[in-house]
Amino acid sequence: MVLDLLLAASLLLTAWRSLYANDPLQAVGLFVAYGLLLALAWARLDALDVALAEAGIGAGLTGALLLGASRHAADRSFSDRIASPMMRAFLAAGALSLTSIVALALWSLRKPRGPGIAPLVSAKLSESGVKHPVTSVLLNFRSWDTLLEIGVLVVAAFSILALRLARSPPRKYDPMLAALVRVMVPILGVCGGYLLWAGSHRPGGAFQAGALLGAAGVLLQLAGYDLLADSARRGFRALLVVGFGTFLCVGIGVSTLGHQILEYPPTQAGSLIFWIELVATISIAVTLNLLYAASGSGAT
Amino acid sequence: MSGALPILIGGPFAAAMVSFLFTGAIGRALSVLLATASAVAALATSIEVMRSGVQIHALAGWGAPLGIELRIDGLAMLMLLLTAGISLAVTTFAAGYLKGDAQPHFWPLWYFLWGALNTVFLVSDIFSLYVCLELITLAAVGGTALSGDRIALSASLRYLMSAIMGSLAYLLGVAMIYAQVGTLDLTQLSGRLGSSWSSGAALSLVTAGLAMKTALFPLHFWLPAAHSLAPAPISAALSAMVVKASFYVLLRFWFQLSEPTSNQLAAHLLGALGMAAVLWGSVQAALQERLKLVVAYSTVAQIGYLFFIFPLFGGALAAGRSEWAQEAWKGGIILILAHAVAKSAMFLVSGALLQTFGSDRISDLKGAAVRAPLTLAAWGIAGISLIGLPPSGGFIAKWLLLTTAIRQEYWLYVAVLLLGGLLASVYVFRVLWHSFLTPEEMPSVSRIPGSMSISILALTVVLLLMGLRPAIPLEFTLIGIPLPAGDLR
Amino acid sequence: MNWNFWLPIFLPLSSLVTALLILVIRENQHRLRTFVNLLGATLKIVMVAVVGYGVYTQHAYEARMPLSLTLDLVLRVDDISLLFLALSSTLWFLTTIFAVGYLEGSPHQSRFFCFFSLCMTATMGISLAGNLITFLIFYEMLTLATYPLIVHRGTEKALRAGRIYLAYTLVGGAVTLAGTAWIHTLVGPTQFAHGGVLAPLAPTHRHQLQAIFTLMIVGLGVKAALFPLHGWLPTAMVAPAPVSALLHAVAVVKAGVFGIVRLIYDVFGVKFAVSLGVLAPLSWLAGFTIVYGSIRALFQHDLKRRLAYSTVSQLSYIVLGAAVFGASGTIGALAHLVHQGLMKITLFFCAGILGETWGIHGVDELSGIGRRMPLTMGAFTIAAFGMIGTPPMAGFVSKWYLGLGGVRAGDYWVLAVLIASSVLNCAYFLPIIHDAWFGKSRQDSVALPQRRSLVVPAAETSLPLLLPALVTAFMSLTAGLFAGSHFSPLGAARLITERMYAP
Amino acid sequence: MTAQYSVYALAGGLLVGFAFHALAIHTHVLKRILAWNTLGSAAFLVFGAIARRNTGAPDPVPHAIVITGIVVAISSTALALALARRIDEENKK
Repeated sequence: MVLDLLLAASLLLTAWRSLYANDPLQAVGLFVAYGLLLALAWARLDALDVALAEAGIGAGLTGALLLGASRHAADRSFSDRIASPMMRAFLAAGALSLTSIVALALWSLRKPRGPGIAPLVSAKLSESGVKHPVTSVLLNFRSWDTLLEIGVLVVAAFSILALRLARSPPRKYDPMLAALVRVMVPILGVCGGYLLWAGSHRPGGAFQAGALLGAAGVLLQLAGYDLLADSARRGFRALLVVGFGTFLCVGIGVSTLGHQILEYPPTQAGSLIFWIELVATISIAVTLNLLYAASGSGAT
Repeated sequence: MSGALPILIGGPFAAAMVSFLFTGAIGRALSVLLATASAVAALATSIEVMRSGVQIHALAGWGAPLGIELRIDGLAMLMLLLTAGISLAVTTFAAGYLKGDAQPHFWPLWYFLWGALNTVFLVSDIFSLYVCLELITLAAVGGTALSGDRIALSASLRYLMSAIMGSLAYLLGVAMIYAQVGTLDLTQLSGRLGSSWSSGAALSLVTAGLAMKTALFPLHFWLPAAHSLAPAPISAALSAMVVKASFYVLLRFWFQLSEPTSNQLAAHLLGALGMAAVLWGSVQAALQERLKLVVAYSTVAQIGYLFFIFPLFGGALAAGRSEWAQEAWKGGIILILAHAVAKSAMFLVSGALLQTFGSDRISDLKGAAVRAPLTLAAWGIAGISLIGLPPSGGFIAKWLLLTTAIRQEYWLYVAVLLLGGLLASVYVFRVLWHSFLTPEEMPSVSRIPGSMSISILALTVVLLLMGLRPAIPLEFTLIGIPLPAGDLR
Repeated sequence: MNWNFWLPIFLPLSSLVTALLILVIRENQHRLRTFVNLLGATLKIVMVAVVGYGVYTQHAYEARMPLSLTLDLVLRVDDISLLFLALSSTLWFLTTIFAVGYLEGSPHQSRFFCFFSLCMTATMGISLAGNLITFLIFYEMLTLATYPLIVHRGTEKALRAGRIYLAYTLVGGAVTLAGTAWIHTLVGPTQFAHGGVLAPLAPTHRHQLQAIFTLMIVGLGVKAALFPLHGWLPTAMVAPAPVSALLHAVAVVKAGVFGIVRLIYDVFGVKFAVSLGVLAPLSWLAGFTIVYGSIRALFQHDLKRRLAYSTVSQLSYIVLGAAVFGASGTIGALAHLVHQGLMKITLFFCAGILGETWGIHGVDELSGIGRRMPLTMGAFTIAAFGMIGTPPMAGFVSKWYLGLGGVRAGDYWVLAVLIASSVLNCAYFLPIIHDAWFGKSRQDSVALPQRRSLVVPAAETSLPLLLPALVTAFMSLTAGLFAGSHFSPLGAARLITERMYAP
Repeated sequence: MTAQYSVYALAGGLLVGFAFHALAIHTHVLKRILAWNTLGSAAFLVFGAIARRNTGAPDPVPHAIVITGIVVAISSTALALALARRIDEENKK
């Protein structure tokens, strides 16, 4: 309990400092710290999957994206605020009332109101083809959301490619970095593979694994590999959409076999989920890399 | 359940993949084929709804609340049909309109947008709706930025920021609703939210977020720039469908989740903002110099009318007159349909004029009545619907809203309904005035491809048909709508 | 095929089809376009004749199509609509001929005739409308279809006129819409019926009904050019002459007047309207407009503007007759609906001929023109004397009944208004006529004839221009001479009025 | 479990306020992106708290929702940053 209170207090503090920092680098740094604290909070809340996703994607990759952007943002306008005192007072009042409404509403909801969907999940877990509840929700019970979520990544990639960004100048060769990459990329690869495999019965899964592989890609980019240069190649494009495409094909395909959309045949559910996760991981990793490259972080 | 549904859902997404991977002629043809299949499937699904009522499809075979359900009632069916129709028109138009290096990027984004729109109208799960709306947002922002000039890019960034802020407010509301009821399924939620402090807060957050995405005055600030600077086919989709998607979700929340009678004050607040939107948007539209900005501000105004449905509906129920509520409901739905068709036609017309005359300044349109008579006739017909003159879908919508407002003696709404129509006629006819002017020398024009004319023509024909036989969509607006009034079937 | 159902649909539809056909005809295919135009107009007259005979033999023509659950689009032939149908289809035919001659060689004819036919569609719809919503739909359609005709010339002046026209008529349309919707909320779907449909509401809704009547009169009064809503009409003079003829005699202004007649007799019911106390103010307004229009006409130097103010004044005769309770007033109103159309269209044809042939626009340029163009000025003179109301012209007949109506209703001021207006009519028409016949020719100042390709070399202008004017002049003469006949406009008006006042 | 719910839910509520204020008052793109990410994470935290409200194992549905949300958040963040970068490019031209 004390730990929770401390954690909550430090979350608020880092968020505050990050949001009102005057220096972009400091702001992003604090934001990453906030993300890591948040991952801790998730762990405290018994949500290891989320903790991993938050650490990897929320704090890690987002942090990397923002860090790159922060280097271009080091101008005076960074701490510019709305000048009108009227407006500022209005916004402050708005934020205050928003907070109180949300907080009060949440406070009034503190008593449990029935079990929710959780018992249903545990009851049907054995039929889902996986043993880990969160994975069963993501890849089976609410697989539709996950399909669309991968779609969101794909659309983000499409939109970014449509921007036709100028290519970043190549990085200089850095022997230290190259050495680090040589060590880290295989390790990240192995860890990602493990997470993907673990997802079926314990915390882990496609997104976390994809994040790790994405991190490996980011390291490669840091070492001078230009991903955007390949964006026109069909192979690269295929990797980008293969996750969504496969998922969609399976989801629609099963419906031609007399099932509902996305309804896996019970006997094949486990293996179908595994293969979907595998290709999804590849696509997620490639997409995350593209996102990173496009945010301008790759540029020196 | 219909075998058409998988095609309806999968078609546009598959088309997006294909057009992304294969940019050649074969890829183009294949993707058009896939997307058209989806439109046909939408028709097939609709026929099924007409024949046998609400269609429910349990995704992954689980059913609510464990899984996610697709639920197609009358409203969803009309929206799906609308999406299919307008998307076909936009696709046809875009084939002739787009040129240059933006073109290969357009198609994947566009098909994705189409597919995402379908999902919003199908899904009956409040979190899934969040993902669908985000999918729409990202595709729409990417499409808006396509033209690549600086102002368009800034507009898309602002659009993205506003949309995400709206989504997050929505998400927070969803969290509270889940905390309170323990399910995410819209049908199961209906009637179970009660009127507690927390449900009020949740609904307010959801409403505020969706109002932001729908660009209700004064949260419309992002819309005119984004809608006017996007390439014409995207503009058409944005104004016709994308803002309607979030409004559709808002309708679901207000009429399916909460008791419309219990929050009449909030409904009047929305109505008041709607009135402000009508007046502000129309006046602004009348003042603009660029054709597409006129159309974009007109969207701000027309969205205002949509929000009249909340006070008119709730007031009717509070008065115990569910037949009035039905009329308000129908009026709102027809307005969505009519505005979507009219507005997409208008944006496509703007695009066609831009290409014909090389400018979308209204003052450069002199002689257009002679040089591009059919395009301008389409503008006129779409304008007639926006003004609310017969024979058009807009007239029927306005009539239904007007009579409901008079019945409840909401004179302010009556006044704004009438005044808004007059203001609309100013901006509609201002364009025609300029085009009828005979310039000293006729402007040089470039011919537009036939596909562009065909799509514009098709939309105007639909618009007129809606005015002549509005009974057809009206019949379907009530199928399976679980409105709180018991006697609404 | 059920002709009783389809004929009321074919009547407006035939014009619509004509409009669409013209749209696909190329600009330079003049003969084909003229053929289609005249074919459509002829067909229409034939259909109206058939329908007229049918009504005479007790056929009921009605077409009903649902718009929504409680809303029907109703096209129906009753006695008043038949009167209006006969007037508009006949004059349309003539105006079409006139327009063909008038526009010969000018650009954008396809556009012109397309909207011309659309106007006809709307007018047909207005006359056939069986309920208020149908009336409103075609009423608004008429507004829209007329606009391109007014701005046809594409000059700044024409566009300004168009703008003013739209501003007036669209506001009027919105107000009419409000009134119509309000009536709908009170009594639900209704039909026009002699005797009205609103009377049962009287005890509880008196003030609401008064408000509705006011709204509707304001809305319809715009097109009927009631003071102070008449401002658009004189400005709209910049339109080509056939359009002016159409505006003033058949289509737009008549739609407004026709709507007022429908409102008083078939929605409120004249007895009920009297009991509401709404008719007296309307008659005062009409009386004022009559005098006001005549005075304003006196001071116009442009011939067409003078005629326009004359229209403002003459239209209110009809409104006055409708608003004064009693059969005589009603007969006068209905008869004048036709008479005014015949006379005014003649005057505008003549004004158009003068403008086109000799470039004459001002009233002071007419000196001696009668000797050069005896036929045109003959027609003009007949119509002008009709307007003044000299017996045995058509105008005299309607004024007689109007005055009689005023006396019978005890409103003696009506007589005063009629006399004042007649005197003023003399004052603004007689000098023109005198000048034209007896004035000195001003050869030096008059431009050379603009029409060189005269069909008949001896004729004073091309035949398509001259013939319609002569025919309408002849018709307005006979309408007065044979007023006692059963088939004269007056005869028809008496028949209709009998049925209106039938208990 | 209620205590833990309250702590994190209230923290979420406060974070919503901070983030909203920061989002509304600042004009710089990066600032606003940071703020919306914080706003998003606050909403996620609320979900997390809700999942933990009952005794026993946490509800997996909110967890799945949050993972989805995190992915959506990074997608939009990346798009916003790319847009900002592209605008920079245009400005430099």
